[in-house]
Amino acid sequence: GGDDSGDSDTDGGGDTAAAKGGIYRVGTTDFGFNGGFDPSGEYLGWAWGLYSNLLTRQLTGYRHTEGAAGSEVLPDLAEAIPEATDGGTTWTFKIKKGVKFAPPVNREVTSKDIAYAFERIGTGSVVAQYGFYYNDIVGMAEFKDGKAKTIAGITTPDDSTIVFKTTKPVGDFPFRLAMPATGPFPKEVAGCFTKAGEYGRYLIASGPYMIKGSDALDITSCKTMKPISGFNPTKQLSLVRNPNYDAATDSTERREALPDGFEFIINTNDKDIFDKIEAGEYEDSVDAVPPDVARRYSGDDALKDRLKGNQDDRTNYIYMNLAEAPFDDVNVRKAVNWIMDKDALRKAWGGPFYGEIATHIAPATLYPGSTALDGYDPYATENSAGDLAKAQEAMKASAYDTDKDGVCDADACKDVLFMNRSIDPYVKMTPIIRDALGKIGITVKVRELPTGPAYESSGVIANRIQAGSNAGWGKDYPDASTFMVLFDGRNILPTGNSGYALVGLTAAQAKEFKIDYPKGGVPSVDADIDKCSEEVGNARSDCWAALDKKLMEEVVPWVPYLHVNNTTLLGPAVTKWDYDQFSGEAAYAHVAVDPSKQK
Amino acid sequence: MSTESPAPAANGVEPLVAVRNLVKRFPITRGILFQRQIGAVHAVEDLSLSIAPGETLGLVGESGCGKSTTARLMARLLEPTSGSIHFEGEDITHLAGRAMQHVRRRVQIVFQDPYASLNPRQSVGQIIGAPLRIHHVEGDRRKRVQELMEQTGLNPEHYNRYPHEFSGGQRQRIGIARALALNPSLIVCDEPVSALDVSIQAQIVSLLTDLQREHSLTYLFISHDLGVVRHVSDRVAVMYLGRLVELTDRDTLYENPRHPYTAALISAVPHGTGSSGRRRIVLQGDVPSPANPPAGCPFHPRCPKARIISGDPAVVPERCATEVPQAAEITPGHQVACWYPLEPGDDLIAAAEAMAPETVEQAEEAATA
Amino acid sequence: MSDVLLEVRDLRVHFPTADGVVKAVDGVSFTVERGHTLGVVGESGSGKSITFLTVMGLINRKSAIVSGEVLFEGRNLLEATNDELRHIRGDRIGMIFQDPMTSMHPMYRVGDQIAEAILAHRSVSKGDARARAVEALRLVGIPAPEQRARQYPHEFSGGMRQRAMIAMALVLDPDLLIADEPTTALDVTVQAQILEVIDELKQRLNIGVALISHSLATVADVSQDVMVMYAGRPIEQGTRDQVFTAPLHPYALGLLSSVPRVDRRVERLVPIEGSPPSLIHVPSGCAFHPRCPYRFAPCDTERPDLRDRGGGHADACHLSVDQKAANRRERLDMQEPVA
Amino acid sequence: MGRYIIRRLLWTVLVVVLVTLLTFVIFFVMPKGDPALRFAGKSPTPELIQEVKESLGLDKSVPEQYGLFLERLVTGDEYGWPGLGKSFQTKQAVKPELVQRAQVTITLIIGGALLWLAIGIPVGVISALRRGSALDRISMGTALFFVSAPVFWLGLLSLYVFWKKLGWLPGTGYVSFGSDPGAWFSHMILPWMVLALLFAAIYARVVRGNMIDVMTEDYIRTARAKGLSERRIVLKHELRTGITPVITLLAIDLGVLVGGTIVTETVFNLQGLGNWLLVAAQNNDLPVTLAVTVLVAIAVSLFSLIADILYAILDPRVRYQ
Amino acid sequence: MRFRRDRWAMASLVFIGLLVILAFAAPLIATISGHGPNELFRDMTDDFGLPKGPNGSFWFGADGSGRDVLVRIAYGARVSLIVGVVATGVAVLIGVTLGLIAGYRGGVIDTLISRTADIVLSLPLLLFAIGIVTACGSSREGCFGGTVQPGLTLVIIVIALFSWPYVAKIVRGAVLSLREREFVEASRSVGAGDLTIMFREILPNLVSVIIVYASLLVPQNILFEAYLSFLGLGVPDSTPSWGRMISDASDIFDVAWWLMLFPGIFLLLTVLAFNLLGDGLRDALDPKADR
Ligand SMILES: Nc1ncnc2c1ncn2[C@@H]1O[C@H](COP(=O)(O)OP(=O)(O)OP(=O)(O)O)[C@@H](O)[C@H]1O
Ligand SMILES: Nc1ncnc2c1ncn2[C@@H]1O[C@H](COP(=O)(O)OP(=O)(O)OP(=O)(O)O)[C@@H](O)[C@H]1O
Ligand SMILES: [Mg+2]
Ligand SMILES: [Mg+2]
Repeated sequence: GGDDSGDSDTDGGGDTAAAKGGIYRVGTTDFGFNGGFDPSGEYLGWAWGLYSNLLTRQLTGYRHTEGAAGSEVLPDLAEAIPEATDGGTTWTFKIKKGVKFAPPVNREVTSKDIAYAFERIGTGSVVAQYGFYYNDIVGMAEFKDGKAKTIAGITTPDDSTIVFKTTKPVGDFPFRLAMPATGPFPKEVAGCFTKAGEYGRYLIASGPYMIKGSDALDITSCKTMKPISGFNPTKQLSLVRNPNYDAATDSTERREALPDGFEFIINTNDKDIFDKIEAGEYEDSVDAVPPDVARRYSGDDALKDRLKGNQDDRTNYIYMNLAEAPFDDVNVRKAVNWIMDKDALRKAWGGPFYGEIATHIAPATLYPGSTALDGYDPYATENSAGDLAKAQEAMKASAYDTDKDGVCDADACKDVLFMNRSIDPYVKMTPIIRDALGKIGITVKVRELPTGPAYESSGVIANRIQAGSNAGWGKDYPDASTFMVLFDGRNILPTGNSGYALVGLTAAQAKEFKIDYPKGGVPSVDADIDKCSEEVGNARSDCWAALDKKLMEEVVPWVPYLHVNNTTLLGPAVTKWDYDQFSGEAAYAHVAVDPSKQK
Repeated sequence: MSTESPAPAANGVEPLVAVRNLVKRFPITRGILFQRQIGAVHAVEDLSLSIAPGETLGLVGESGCGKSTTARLMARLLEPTSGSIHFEGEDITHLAGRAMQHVRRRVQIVFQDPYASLNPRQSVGQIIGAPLRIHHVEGDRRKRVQELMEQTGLNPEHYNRYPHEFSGGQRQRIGIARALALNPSLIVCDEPVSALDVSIQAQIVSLLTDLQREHSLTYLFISHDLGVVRHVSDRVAVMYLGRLVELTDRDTLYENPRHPYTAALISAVPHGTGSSGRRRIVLQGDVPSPANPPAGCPFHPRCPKARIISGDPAVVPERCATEVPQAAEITPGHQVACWYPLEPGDDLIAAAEAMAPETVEQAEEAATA
Repeated sequence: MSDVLLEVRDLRVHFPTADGVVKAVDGVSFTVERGHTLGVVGESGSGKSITFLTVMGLINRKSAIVSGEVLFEGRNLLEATNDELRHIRGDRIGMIFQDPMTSMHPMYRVGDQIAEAILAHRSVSKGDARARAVEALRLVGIPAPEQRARQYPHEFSGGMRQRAMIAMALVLDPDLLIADEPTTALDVTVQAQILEVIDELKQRLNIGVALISHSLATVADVSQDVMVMYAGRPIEQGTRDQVFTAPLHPYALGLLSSVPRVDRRVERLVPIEGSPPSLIHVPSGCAFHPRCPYRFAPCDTERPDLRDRGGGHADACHLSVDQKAANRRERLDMQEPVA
Repeated sequence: MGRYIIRRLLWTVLVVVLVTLLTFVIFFVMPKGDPALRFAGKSPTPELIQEVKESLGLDKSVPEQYGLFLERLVTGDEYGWPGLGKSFQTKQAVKPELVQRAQVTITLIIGGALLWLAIGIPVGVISALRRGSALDRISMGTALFFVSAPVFWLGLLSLYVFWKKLGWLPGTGYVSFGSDPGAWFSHMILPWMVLALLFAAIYARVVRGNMIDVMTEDYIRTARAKGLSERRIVLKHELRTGITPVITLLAIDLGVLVGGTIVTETVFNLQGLGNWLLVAAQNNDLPVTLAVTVLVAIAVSLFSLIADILYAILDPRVRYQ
Repeated sequence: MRFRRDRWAMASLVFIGLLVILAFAAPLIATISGHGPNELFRDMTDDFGLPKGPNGSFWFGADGSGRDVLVRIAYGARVSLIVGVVATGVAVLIGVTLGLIAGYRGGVIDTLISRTADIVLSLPLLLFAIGIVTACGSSREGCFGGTVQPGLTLVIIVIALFSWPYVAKIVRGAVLSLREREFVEASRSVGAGDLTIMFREILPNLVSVIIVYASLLVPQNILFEAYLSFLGLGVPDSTPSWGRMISDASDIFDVAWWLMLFPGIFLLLTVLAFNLLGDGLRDALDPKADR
């Protein structure tokens, strides 16, 4: 990915060698935590990066680097990633010795602390937002329902051993164990906080850094604990070195831990953040680089190197509701794919620096070892600007074009309810989409809502949103399955639905949700998903890639238009920087600053 | 006290209109969401009087004594708190609907302020024609209006003009024309000349008296100008703080008032004789607030006669301070509401001079405490 | 012996407006003597207030054209500087106005408002000024003046407020008091009180008073000299007895015969016909001629001058004195009491 | 007076109840989406949604939720009194944040108010005194200009000029006074100015109108007749009545502005109540929305009460009624 | 007539006239320039999607989607005028009716109406605007039982909903004093009913008050629409609105000044013109309030 970007793992533009020390400061307009920074529930990619790079260690982990190397799962807390036994259903992990929790807990991490993480996942009040990844563990359901006091499928024969049993083979289980919810939680602290998000302000580190002031936490009882001072959710998150971190239990391949500390500062003024980075007052930002800044830097050879754009394993797409006319006709959906000016849409985002034009569902990085999608573009048009002739050809095949002139003339194409967000850059796409669809006779009635309400509204089936461009999807871990869940008909929910295209909707479901079921039915790929889920290795990638193609050519639920880049501007004091493919943000484990250049 | 049938008017014929024990209190309210009553303005208290057909009853009194309220009650523009109003022998106190519409045709009112009583957005024709329209009077409305304009001394060609194009006196003529439109029998004139220039007043007064003669109208004529009242009225009623204090034929009232207040009022009016050295009864203090009237006789805190009776400028007789005197006939046709009506030889001037403002204030405080 | 305090000579006050020049005062001359009350009568808009506001220097000289002479103890106030005028106002000439409700500042205590007048002219302490204010209130017959001084105007009744105004005007012992319709807004019985107070103070302090009113009767009762104004000009001047018993001008006669009387009943009122003139388009000749029942040839062209008809009794009318006497007899006869 | 104040406070309570009820209806009953979804991850299961709902208290019926909200407001919750709960979004207690945000907004309002009073009143007074003069016409023209200029546009324009082009001022955002008084001041100047110009314009017009009315009052003529100096007449007599309504106007404006600086805060990136409300409302963060609404409703009612009390204190006519 | 002599008011009237012409002639401007209001010109944005400034055929430059700012400003005049006038009209209609009833009937009805107005005035309006716009935009059928769809109508409704109390309060106050005027009593004394009095006697006397306040409300409501659009809550994107244009500029005003400047100037001048007109009308119709 990211070939428009500078090469990522080079030095950040300075010629000083990377050295320890200094404080790495990052500006952000808003932390945006959706789970209160409690790893059990927090589902924000950037937060995952913080845990995995700096704060907590899971059984497995990543190199925290760019590209394919960064997508490979490695042991972290575990001594090694074991082979699954019992036909792929039993996983026995050995935990490294000498990994200690940060002060004030100060004790060694044991298998019980991992087991406790799963108990938290199974505790409803904690609201583990991605807990469904662990539903295949034996006894999880019983534990959740309160029918069992422990999770039968997780056992800890001794302090350094933990055994997982799953109900069926789960090929990507090691990936799932790299997610922060599975990290060690010291029950003496975390046990006090079992409501959603509460633990975030008492997070006890097991990685190289800890929240500043966590050593002052009084853990004698639940009552005496006051939020750790280094974390103010509306102002700042400060990290300092964890004195109990022993680099010997880790490797510099995973974590170099060069700066003496990190400061993540909320500065609501986007322009000010980038002014500060330019001036050397910040090193980095969480927010995307505004196009005007990118334009200025990329046009200046001296500054070019400080501008980074990296593939974020995200796809932004326009979805079409397969249960609603006119999108119940695959030819209409194909015509939309043909007509859409993807280049213009990308321009709305800021142009090539902001990502690669998407030609299929999941980004290529999620198909490691597969070449099936190399150069794949079933709706290739010149400059990706759309092709009226091809679109009209497709439209002619549709029942909604009665006079077969390539322009939809049915009522169904009038006033199509189209959802979008009310913020930049989404609002800038609206006129482009309107313009493109207009050419094939589809007129849209666009609803622009704030991000949250837009999602919520699209997720309510009864709202019968016909299409929308308010959507984007990112991986949870480097496996295409994390995209394909969107097309699993069994996941469709009356509210809170995330597969807006309703692929796999059955007549029974339609009745239950009180919507009309289209005469031609709705295609399903459930069987394909089940098949691929069980595969491992390259075969797994090939299987998913085939499904991706099938979706693009036969089902056509989306117009994928952009694999969005993570864009970064580095301050003059950054001496080393890398991109973390796992979290889609800076690889904080590998950055370094030169304090003498800081302001 | 009989309340069954209206009392006959002074000359013994059946009165055109009679009010009995009329009371009107305006609530004083306070509140944000819901209004609570925290007191009442005693605008009219226990008022009884009647007017014979063709008669003019003058009503005088100081500002705020309830004259206009009485007028509005008689014209049924206000609902009385209690008491009754009989008109042409019929009890109209609580009439409504069609029956009331009929009464409306017979009773009309002329207002004090010729500027406020005409709608500035309507032409003269609309204003005078409104009663005809509302009561669906048949016939050529325009012609009738112009007739009325001529009768009241207006140029009928000004039919389409608006009130602001007329002078004060002409406006009052418009108001009178409107009142005449439905051929009423009773016209309540609430200070019809007070707002007019001195040189114009006589024009209106003359017009009213001429019209009375032509149309055999009955007037309730309200004014605080005792001269005008004397000029137009057959009988005169004097009010003080919502109550009737004296009622008799005009000459008796002006020449031989029996109520100390009436005497003081008449004496206070500049006579314009040019004879200096005329001594006046100068009452001390102001009319008390009708929201908190004194106990007993409402006039007693300022009353010089009360001091004559008690013999001490600072003391009033017990009875005056505690009991309300009812209007009673002391001679035929002469009603006075006073425990100690004036007798010949009472030197009110001296008594009033002996009273210090302080004593009035003290008496008032004692009476309203 | 006459002791002239104020002499006004040929005063003219014209307001240029968009619709034309308003000749609010157009040639007024009179004198006010110490110990005398000059009554000024005229209908609304006849220029009474403007005349005396000009005397006080309270007319905005930017919006008015003023000419003539206002001699106060021999000094022409029209030529005085603002500062000189300020020292005369309040100190040497006091003025009270028609509406006591609006003539006092609603947000300051009555005593303070009076004291303020003292402090503006005398260098005394605030305490002394307050004490004198209380005395002044006592002088005009306000009960419990110490407490009253600490109250606000709205806590006073109308009559008391007018008394307080008088106290304010007289607290510095001025030589001249101008009272512009001081009783119009008041009740009859209270009017009597106020006139009494003014009259008593005039005698006690031996000051000159100019009393403005539109009621002939009011003026007749308390003044020694009378001036009747019509359309910005005096049309009759004389002593009270001259004007009331033998009015010369048809307008004055009309006023007397059209106002009903309290002391006796007249069979018929003789109204003055028509309505007051506009001050922008003042009728040519005698301004009263369109309403005058006795008008004849020269009335609509020649403006009559104010002429002394003997004994200081002057009027502005073309009619002969005899003619006037005849008219008077005719009119006032009708006013004789009916049997 | 005491009873009056108590009644007004009760009215305030009613307003708070009604306004929050309305908020509930608009944000909860009317939309078809479910705020719980945003915290249930990307691919929620029905159970997870249920859990989120429970954790946010959304599992109960709307009337029940509203009742609970009122109850907590009155009796307090785990974060103390008054119970404002925790934000859906940040999972943090609302109250401390409310206090912080309120400080920003109050800084903005107070600074702005001082500025607009300092500009608006003298301009209004002088315009009235020199009515019709060139000065009057120029200042009233300017006032009308600022009354008509959209705040956000003026804000952006001033940022463009003073921040981007001239570089005199440091741009947007809020710096707390405690951390750097200089930066606090330089960050607030533009917001103060932009807010103040609009109000200064309004106040100048109001003051001028009042003064012109007052100047024709009879009691001013009386003051002249007493022989007072012009200076004293203007300063003591005219100003007193001319400005009294302004003070009550000010109290009302201050109350309304507590929730009414959304646009200014947005343009200048001030993390105040308005900005918070905007973001919370857009994200269906109900506890925050409600907390701010409650505060705003209370502020408006209280300040209008203060306005009335001030009026009574300043105007003796009202005091004794 | 006083109004004619008011030079500024006359100038405003002329400006508003021109604006109306501009609004009507918007398609003409589009035709002449050859740029439709929603037509996208690829070459008017650069590689970073940033708009290009004024040039020979794009006098006011382009916006972030490559649309002609001048043409959009012309179309935007329609929105401002429609919203300003229609929303004010609706607000006046509601306000006059309720104010008339409250003032004339008094008592509980008055209390109810006045308090409702108070509460509406104490609401943080934008909050409710956000809530309503969001709620109405989230599904197919809109809101209030499907009667209201997002867009111009909703914006007008929201604005009217929040601006009627001003009118109602003014009208109520005026009615309260008119009700006490003797001509009302005179009318009642000749037997006129409540409706006659309200509509034939009182309402005509309110006309100038209403005209004056309506003319002062129009600019406020134009601004209100701009505020809503600025916050992303206004009319749909296909309808150009000045507020939304300025909002679009707010992120890039330092590199695309024309996007902020031109719509802003039009907005300012329009509001200014209506304010001047309102002031002029007030001076002309209500000489008492001569200031
Ligand atoms: N609608 C009303 N509500 C409350 N109080 C009223 C109302 N109308 C009159 N009053 C009060 O009732 C009392 C009598 O008023 P009314 O108008 O009858 O007096 P009046 O004798 O006509 O006085 P004036 O000579 O001033 O016209 C006054 O104190 C007045 O304030
Ligand atoms: N500033 C002014 N500009 C134009 N005309 C004025 C001005 N001031 C007063 N006038 C006019 O001058 C005339 C005389 O006014 P003035 O107040 O002296 O009358 P008045 O005799 O005192 O009447 P009233 O009895 O009503 O008090 C009136 O017609 C008035 O309209
Ligand atoms: Mg009356
Ligand atoms: Mg006067």
